[in-house]
Amino acid sequence: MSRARFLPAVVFFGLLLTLPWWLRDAYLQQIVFRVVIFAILGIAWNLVGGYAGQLSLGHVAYFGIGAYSVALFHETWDWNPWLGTLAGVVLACLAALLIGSLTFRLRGPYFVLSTIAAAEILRLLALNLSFTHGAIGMIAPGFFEEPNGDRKTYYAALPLLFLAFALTVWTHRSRFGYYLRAIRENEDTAMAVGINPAVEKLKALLFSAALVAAAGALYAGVFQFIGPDSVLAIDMSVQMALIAMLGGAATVWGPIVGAVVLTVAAEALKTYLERAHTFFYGLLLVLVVLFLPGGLVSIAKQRWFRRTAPRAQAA
Amino acid sequence: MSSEVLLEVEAITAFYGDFQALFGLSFQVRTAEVVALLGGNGAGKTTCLRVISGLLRPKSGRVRFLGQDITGLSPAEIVDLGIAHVPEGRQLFPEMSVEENLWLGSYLPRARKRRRENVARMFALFPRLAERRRQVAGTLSGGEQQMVAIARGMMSEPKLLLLDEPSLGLSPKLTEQTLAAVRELSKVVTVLIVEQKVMEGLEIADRGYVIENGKLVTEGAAAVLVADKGIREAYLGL
Amino acid sequence: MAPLLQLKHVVKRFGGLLATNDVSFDVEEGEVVFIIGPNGAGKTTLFNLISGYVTADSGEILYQGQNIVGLKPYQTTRLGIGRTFQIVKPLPSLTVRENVMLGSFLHARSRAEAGKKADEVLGFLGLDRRADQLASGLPLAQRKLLEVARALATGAKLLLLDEVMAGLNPTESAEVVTLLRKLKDFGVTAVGGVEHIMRVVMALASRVVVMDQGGKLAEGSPQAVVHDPRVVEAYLGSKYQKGGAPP
Amino acid sequence: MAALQAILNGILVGGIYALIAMGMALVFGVMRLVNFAHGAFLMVGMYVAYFGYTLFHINPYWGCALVGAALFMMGMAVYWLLIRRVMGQSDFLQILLTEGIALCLVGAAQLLFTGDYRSISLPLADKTANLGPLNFNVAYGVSFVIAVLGVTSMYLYMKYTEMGRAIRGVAQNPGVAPLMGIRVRWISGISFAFGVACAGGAGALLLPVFYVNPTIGSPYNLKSFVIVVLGGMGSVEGAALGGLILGVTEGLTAYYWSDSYTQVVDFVLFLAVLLLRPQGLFGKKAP
Repeated sequence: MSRARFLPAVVFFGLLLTLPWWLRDAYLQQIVFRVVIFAILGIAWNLVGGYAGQLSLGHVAYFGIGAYSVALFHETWDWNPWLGTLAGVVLACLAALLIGSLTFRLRGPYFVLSTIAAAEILRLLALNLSFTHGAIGMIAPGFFEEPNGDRKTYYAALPLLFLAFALTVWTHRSRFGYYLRAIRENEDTAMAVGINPAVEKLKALLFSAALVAAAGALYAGVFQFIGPDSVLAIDMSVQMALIAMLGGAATVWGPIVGAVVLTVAAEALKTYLERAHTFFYGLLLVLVVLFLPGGLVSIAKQRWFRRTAPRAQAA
Repeated sequence: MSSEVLLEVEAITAFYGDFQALFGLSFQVRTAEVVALLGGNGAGKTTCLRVISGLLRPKSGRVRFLGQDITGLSPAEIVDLGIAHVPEGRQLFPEMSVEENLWLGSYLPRARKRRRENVARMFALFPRLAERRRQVAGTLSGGEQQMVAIARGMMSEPKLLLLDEPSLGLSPKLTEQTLAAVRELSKVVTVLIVEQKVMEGLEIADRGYVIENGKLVTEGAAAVLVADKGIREAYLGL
Repeated sequence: MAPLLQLKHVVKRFGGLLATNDVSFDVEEGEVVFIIGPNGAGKTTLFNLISGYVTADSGEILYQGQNIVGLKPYQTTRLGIGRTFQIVKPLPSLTVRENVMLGSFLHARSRAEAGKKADEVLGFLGLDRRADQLASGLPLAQRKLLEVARALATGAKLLLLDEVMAGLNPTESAEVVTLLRKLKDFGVTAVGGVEHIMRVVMALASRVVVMDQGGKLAEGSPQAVVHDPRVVEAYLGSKYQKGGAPP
Repeated sequence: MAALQAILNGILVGGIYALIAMGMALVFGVMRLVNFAHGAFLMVGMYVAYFGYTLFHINPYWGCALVGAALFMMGMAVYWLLIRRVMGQSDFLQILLTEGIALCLVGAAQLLFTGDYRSISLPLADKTANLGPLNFNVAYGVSFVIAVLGVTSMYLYMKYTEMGRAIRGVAQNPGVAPLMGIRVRWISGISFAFGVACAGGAGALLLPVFYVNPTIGSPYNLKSFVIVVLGGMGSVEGAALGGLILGVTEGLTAYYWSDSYTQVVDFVLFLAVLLLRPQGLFGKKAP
């Protein structure tokens, strides 16, 4: 039984690992790469937005910090992108400490608005400061030289996805995860069992910010060109939330399912409607909220329960 | 005394979530009566008033008013038919003046017509409110707030007034004054009153019903209930 | 030996309202004390003060001799003060055992140890048959017990039970009382709060503290308290004595 | 003197901000709903005014009333179709729903009108008038006056009409309002529609002085949050005052520092108020 639980994960990561051998189309490979990045983002958001129930719509801040670190440290001190990534993760954690300790004191819409404000401050600074080159953006170094730079970057991204996934599995089953869920349901009850909500939320945000920053650094390394409107746009924060919600918030597989569905659907639509991206995301968000607040995973779960429920009763 | 049945509550059961608050409760109120609903806290008195005024939909059972089935009607429709509910804890519009609170009491087109006369009538009944007509309701004392709440209820020109714990948190003297005002009002309107202070409540009532755990325990004329030991039991659990 | 819990002249204001007005009383280890009082008497505020959800304006609250005024709720929990809430809120997506484990994690080194402690508490409260059921499926009475179980699992020495009987029918309250009576064997001192004076509570409590409008009205044995004229007045109104039935 | 000029510029913009934020405050006050689509409705208002002008030669100054009416209807429709379904649900879902609506509106505008910047050129827009030693753009001046008229009439409507009283009643005590015969859902719908109309009308007033494109709304969305928080969430009068304060702050920031940092200052101010004085600058303590 317990071994069977890991089967989907083994299959999933097996497929991803062997992908370059059975999926040779460069365009499709690129889509898979995007799925991987989005899945990391969704998983990271899910820790804070799903498990801890803190609807952050400012997560793009950490993405931007990761991306800009790679570019900035390369430009100023000629650091290689790996070092830049490390610096980005550290900086994002520091930013998370600051932003988190301020914003987690607020609840409900006040919290959401404050996360947006924090991310917007960063975007506006990147847009207006001289050393970030404003709206023009920056050139970021690639992680690998050609040939096969893309494939190598893909293999660099996979461990990160695996790390994020493992972190979620651990969270789902560990004391930490139970604590986060308790905080999500009711902070007063959480405190009554000895949980310090501020500390646990901050922990979740630190994990989350580190992952998002690493993903941002990867993004910079792959696209090699970043600007305030690509790596600090509020739309991306919404997208992270959408990925997790679409798949199923506070579930292990939700963000991955969400990333696959969203990316594939967006690509499929792209062929027909060049400019319909925003509309499509909006519509999806509305539909998920109204008809599927538990996400796609909840459908599968319901089915499974319906099938197994009578048996469980008989036993 | 008129024998026309004004309100008829028939075997209502009501739930909050999966918690059952009322278990098939039935009683009647006749025109021009003052009827008291008695019972300890959590007995289901407030729930019963909420069902009558349409704030809570009963799971089963019927509420009839003037012979018409009003179960499941919206609160707005029920006020329009002539039932005013003065909820527990006053529940004023805290940032509006006393006068504005009364105006909102006559929000229904039917009641708007005689708004000025009715405000004047209420100010005559509660002279203290006339002095404070422009004062913001949230800054009034507890007793004054209770007066506003009752007056606001009367502004819709009801045939039946539901009063929930008008003496809650009031000193004995203020309780007496408030209930004296209710007695005055009972000359023009039928009253169903929930009152924790049993003797005070029964003093102004014609009849009473004692509820415990959402069920009817005893009923009878107020004078009889006053001497009933069952009441003490229902409240003190002895 | 010093009492487990001591309140000394505790005062709490909300705006102009004196929610707690100079309240003092002691709770000895192993006692079952009930705080009773009508709606709005200040019982929940008292529990919030002891468990740290609100901070007293003045006065002292001593737990095992230590002044705990100003501690946060999670800190009082860690000291051994457990509490339940008037409105029960288990985590619906977790099983009963997992809900209790939320409490037992506090002093457990591992998940397995937390599970063991949870099972022990569930067994004690007779909820073990429900352990693997989702908490959302429990009926109200058992959700209340689950709330007690979670508090017990934190290793509480002092248990504050806010309106633990509210919404239960007489049979269910009797069952809860039977369990509360066993708490002493579990090494737990209980302070319960109820609005309504109930036969079951009277039978259970070693001592009763009566609150009215924020202040302590009376304190003593259950029998003495319900015959106290001030208590009768608080519950039934001032006229009950004069015109009223003989006790 | 230049600082005074900056303040005057700020006040002129602030009048329009006040109108925008008032709509958001109304919706929050009555429904406890933070409308993340507020800025998107402003954008829609700008487009309606734009096409009203280019196709039917409707001057946006008097056309803003028409735009407001059109957006009122739109707000009603959105309320009954979508918003109503999440009332009473978690903040989380409400916020995501309104954000989704915002994206739909922005996306629809992109599809229909492309991302191009469009503007109209009223003859007024080039004129400058003097106020003592200070001067101001006439188009801004006219927009300011109309916005102030809008704010004032809204205020008077809330204060003195039957419907306005009912709206305030629901905002102050939604639990007891039904017992007065007030249909709370209907009032919520009206309030939402009024809020949307404020945003749309303000959009029409911005058109003579600004470009319109599909994403123009999002900074206003955030600005109105800032203002509503400044004024105390849900306080309509507070929002009006907050609008002026934000306008002046921006004017002064632009003068003493740089135009590009106005929004940074907005958000810093916003965070500071949220953390230090969550009831707003003028609000009483939250109950």
